[in-house]
Amino acid sequence: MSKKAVTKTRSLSVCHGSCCVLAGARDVAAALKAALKENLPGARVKVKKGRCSARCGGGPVVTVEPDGTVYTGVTPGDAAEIVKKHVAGGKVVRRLAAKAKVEPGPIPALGESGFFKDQVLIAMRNRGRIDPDSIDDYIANEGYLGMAKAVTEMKPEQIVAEVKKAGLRGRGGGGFPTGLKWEICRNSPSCDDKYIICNADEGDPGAFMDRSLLESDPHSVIEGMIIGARAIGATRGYVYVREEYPLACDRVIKAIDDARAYGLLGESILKSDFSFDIDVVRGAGAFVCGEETALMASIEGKEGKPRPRPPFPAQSGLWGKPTNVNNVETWANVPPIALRGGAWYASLGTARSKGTKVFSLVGKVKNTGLIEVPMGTTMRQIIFDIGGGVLKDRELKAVQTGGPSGGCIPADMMDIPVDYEELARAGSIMGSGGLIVMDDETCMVDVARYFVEFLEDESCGKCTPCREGITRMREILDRIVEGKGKRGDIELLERLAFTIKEASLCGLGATAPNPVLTTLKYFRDEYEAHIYKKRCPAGVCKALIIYRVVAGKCTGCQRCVRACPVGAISGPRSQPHNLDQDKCIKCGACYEVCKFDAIAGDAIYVE
Amino acid sequence: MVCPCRQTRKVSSLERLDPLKLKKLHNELRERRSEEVTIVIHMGTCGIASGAEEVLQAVLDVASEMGRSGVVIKTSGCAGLCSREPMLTVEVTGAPPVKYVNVDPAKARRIYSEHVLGHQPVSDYAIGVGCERIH
Amino acid sequence: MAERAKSIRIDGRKFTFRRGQTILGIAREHGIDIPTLCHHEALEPYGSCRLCVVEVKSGDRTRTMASCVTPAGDGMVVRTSTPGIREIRKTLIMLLLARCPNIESIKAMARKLGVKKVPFPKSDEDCYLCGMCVRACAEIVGVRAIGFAQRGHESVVAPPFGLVSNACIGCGTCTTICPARTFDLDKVFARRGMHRVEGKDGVGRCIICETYYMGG
Amino acid sequence: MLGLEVLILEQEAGRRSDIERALSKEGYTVRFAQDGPSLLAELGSHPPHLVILDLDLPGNEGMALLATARSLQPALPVICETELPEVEPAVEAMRRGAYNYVAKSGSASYLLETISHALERELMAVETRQRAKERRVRTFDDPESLAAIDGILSRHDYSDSMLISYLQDIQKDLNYLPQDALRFVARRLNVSLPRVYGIATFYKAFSLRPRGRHLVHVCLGTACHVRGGQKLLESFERELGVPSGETTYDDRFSLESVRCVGCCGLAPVFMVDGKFYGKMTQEKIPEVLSRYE
Repeated sequence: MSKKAVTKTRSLSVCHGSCCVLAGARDVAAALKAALKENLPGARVKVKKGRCSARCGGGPVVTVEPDGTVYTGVTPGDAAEIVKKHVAGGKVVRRLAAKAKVEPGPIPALGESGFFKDQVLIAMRNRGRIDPDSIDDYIANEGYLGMAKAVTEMKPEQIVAEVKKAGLRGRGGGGFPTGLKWEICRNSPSCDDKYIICNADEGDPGAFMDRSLLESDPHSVIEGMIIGARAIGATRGYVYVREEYPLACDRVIKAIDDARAYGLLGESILKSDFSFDIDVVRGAGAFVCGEETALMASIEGKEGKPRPRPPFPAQSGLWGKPTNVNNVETWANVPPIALRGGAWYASLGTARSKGTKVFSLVGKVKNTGLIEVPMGTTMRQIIFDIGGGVLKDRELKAVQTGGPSGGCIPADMMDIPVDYEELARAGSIMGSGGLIVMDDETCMVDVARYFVEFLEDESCGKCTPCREGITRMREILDRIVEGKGKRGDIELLERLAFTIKEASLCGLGATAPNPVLTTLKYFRDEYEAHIYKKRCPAGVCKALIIYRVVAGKCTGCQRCVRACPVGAISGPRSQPHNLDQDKCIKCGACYEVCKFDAIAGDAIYVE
Repeated sequence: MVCPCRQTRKVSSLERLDPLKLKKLHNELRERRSEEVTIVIHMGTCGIASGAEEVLQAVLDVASEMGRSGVVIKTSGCAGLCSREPMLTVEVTGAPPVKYVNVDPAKARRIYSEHVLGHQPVSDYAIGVGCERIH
Repeated sequence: MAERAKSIRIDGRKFTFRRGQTILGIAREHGIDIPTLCHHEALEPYGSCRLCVVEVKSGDRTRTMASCVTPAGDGMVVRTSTPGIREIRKTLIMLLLARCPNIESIKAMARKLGVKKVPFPKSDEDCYLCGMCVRACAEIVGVRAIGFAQRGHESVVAPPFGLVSNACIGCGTCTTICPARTFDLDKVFARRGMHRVEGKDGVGRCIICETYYMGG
Repeated sequence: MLGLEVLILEQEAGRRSDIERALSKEGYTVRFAQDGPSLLAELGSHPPHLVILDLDLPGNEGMALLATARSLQPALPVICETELPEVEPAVEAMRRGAYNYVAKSGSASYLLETISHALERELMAVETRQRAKERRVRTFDDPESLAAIDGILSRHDYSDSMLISYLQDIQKDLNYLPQDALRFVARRLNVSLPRVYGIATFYKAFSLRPRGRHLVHVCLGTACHVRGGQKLLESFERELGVPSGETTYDDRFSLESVRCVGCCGLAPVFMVDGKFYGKMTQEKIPEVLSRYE
């Protein structure tokens, strides 16, 4: 056969739906690659990881493109035949060809459109399929195989090397390379103990992937931690869970007990000489405990106040011992990396951000929920393809990412591929992955005020810039949304922002001004409208709007009359209602219930 | 609420495993497909908040009325699409799984009788067939 | 072979230092002034007022660090008074002055840093939460009779439940060390009828045994 | 309304019989006082549940009687009546502790409504006082309570690093953290009380005051905020009549806001006793609240 065989086949798409993967699709893909290399070296035929084609009963499924032949029930042993006969020879392998085409039924295939189409799962690989309380379910889905490999076949240095090769970065905020973090902690001298911690104090409002992961697949986090402990040389681990997440707490505790009973945790794991155990610690309601040093103080039974670094936790952490902290999603990514290797993981993603990221897609978007997409997916794809677009088809204004430490990305930047670097360039951060969609009814000054108030509430109060500065920022924003803003307020905000960012003791303070800075950067006109024109363009800020009945649209259904808590709306049935401005407290209840857009929240113009 | 499969599930001996036994257990569990139909109620926090417990109760009720031989009823965590919760998935062995959204007790009863027992997907409530792509 | 002495550069001058010394310690040793409000020689560094921030260049990273809690590193280049640092200090003292407009030490610091006007509404607190009293009680006296309560902007120094603390021995260290001189021992311990130790010059150090003792 | 006694001082015979008719129909027991001194005597011997007082008695006697009656029975609701309602005497009467001020020419149903509101408030006040009394009586330094707390502390070998966890468990049992309990914990673990107190006030989950029978948590996460969480909270404040962070006077609900409960997909969200209510509007609040007694 010639070295450069001319073949019409462009790609072999191996279905990577969970059913096919469970039936052995990965081995089939590997066999196809090998067969291509052996039989058609140099041919430009790709082996792709395909979406589910809804032939789940007969997996693994291979689709030859572009001719569209579908092979079902393929085994690795069939690979050579498919390559030789079909790819090189152009003849269909009758024995394997699907009996009939799948008729496009009334129910669309999950992988072909909508919410599930562009998602690729690694961290949430078992979602919706396994019973979180069943360790057997987890083991059936390759659970603890990565750990078994790491503990019995790999040296700790090798595990670290694989994680480094994977390019996995911390999924909780800063995006520090996980492998490097482990290495530093591993090399840190210690006379006896080292600790690892799973940070499940998911504080970013608008993000809930950690909760979901712990609730639906607690074993994957535990397995990740065991692998990490092996790599670092830790003897004890802690899962620090927010107390607002009682279900997650229960499920992790049950999972730990089950793992112990199987000998996967505790003394001599898998009958090896490696021992490691995990405890669960409940947080008590303090956002600042997401900060590593504050979190450790909290585990030690103290107030969650951060302490200066250095020394870093990797040198002197929990009880003064070297400690490694990673968040839930990071740990959940570890088992597949141990099982399949770093290169496998790094094959997804962008130049410096590898693998997938879980986002919580919420706010003013049609499909809300948790999504997992390869790094580099564009914001537009996420919001419009996966999210189905803005709620009520209103106009997209911005996307807030990264929680209170992050920023708002304006609608005209929706084509940026989402990864650590691009988000930072846009002035925001990845954070733990909250994506809050905002439409033209969201006031950006109000959003900035919201975050600043949040941080004021959550500041531990130790250092001056964070404690005093954030309060002052909130006061300024308060008067802006109340229509009492003054010339010079924006500059004062910027001055405070600079000082808080530079001089604060911990990450909470250092990133606290971000929501204000990004909204000032992209939506300065809204600030100016509030300060100089005394109007809120989005119709949110109470002091600057009035509600009124649009006579032409009001059908007189009386819903608003019933909803109004102060009896400000009146009028007989079937006639446009009256709204008494003197009584109105601007609670917006009428606006919420009106089905005919007959209540308008108008800006008060003072021009 | 206790997952209904916890009562029926045979807990494997829970002996301490070594690497070989773990692999063996994995293979056994993977092959274990005794029942004809599996119905999974997704019970993450969003699901429960949207009424997944009522749906589960409805499924258990209708199962005891109409029979549950060859049917595995189980729960899982979150399925991802919060805005369309409660969700459930029905998988008839040999056919692709079907995901249902915005399920309520009445819809659950119909899905049970038509899809679980009659093997005919209820297209009115389904969002899609097939499964999710994993890397 | 003798180890090469480790050195640091502060405002252009080169100094050698001992292991564990902070940037602030070295600077003060050589007469370089860095303003502080929560630092006390007798107490562990705390790093809360942030007035002592300096620009630290280490390797190719330049960062703003609190000099009282940052250990000196070999080859660090420190600048104690860049325009940015001065701006930060001014803003910080404005914030503190707005909180405590009537505390002498704050007013003096504001004068020193050239701050006259405060662009924020003033309140009238008598404590700026430097924590010296709390730390002195724990570190020097060793009884932990007072502590911080609440958090964030509502943080206060208080005995438990706002009542007399049983652990208090009435030594008066807290009142003497308080840089604001507002910690009113009489008020806090009135009900116990304990006398207070008069202290004039704060905590001093015994030149023979090197332990700290109450001044006065 | 059976068994509730209303004592009336009214100089006009016609009005007397009007009131008697209206009130008896509703099941109230009506008694009349002849004059000021006999009214005060009745208050001493057979205290009624409510007094209706004619303010038009000669020589401003009504106003004086009101003050004396209130000083004798501070909790007794008094409704004042007058022929010619004017602002100044009305203000004066309210200042002296009248529950309300009604015109004699007003409708009977308005009077009845006023009476029932006054009694309702009074009954609740009694109940609240009683509960407050019980609460004061219930201290947590009796051997039984201390043994229970000790049981919690022993779960982790009295290790002070588990302090936060102990406080969580104690609060779960007692609904809040009483002073006595904190003092006992400090003593038993041999840690300083300021540390225990500092932690109990630093972390949001802890309450040093008793809370209501049901806990309402309104989520103010970002997703809830942009979808109207703040409005939901304000609506609760109106509905329950207490600001966020407080407990209703009847101890039924405590209202608190919380920074994201991680149920963002269903925003806006609130929780009652840990049960989630998603995709909420202000309109649905009363119905949900009515499910909790």
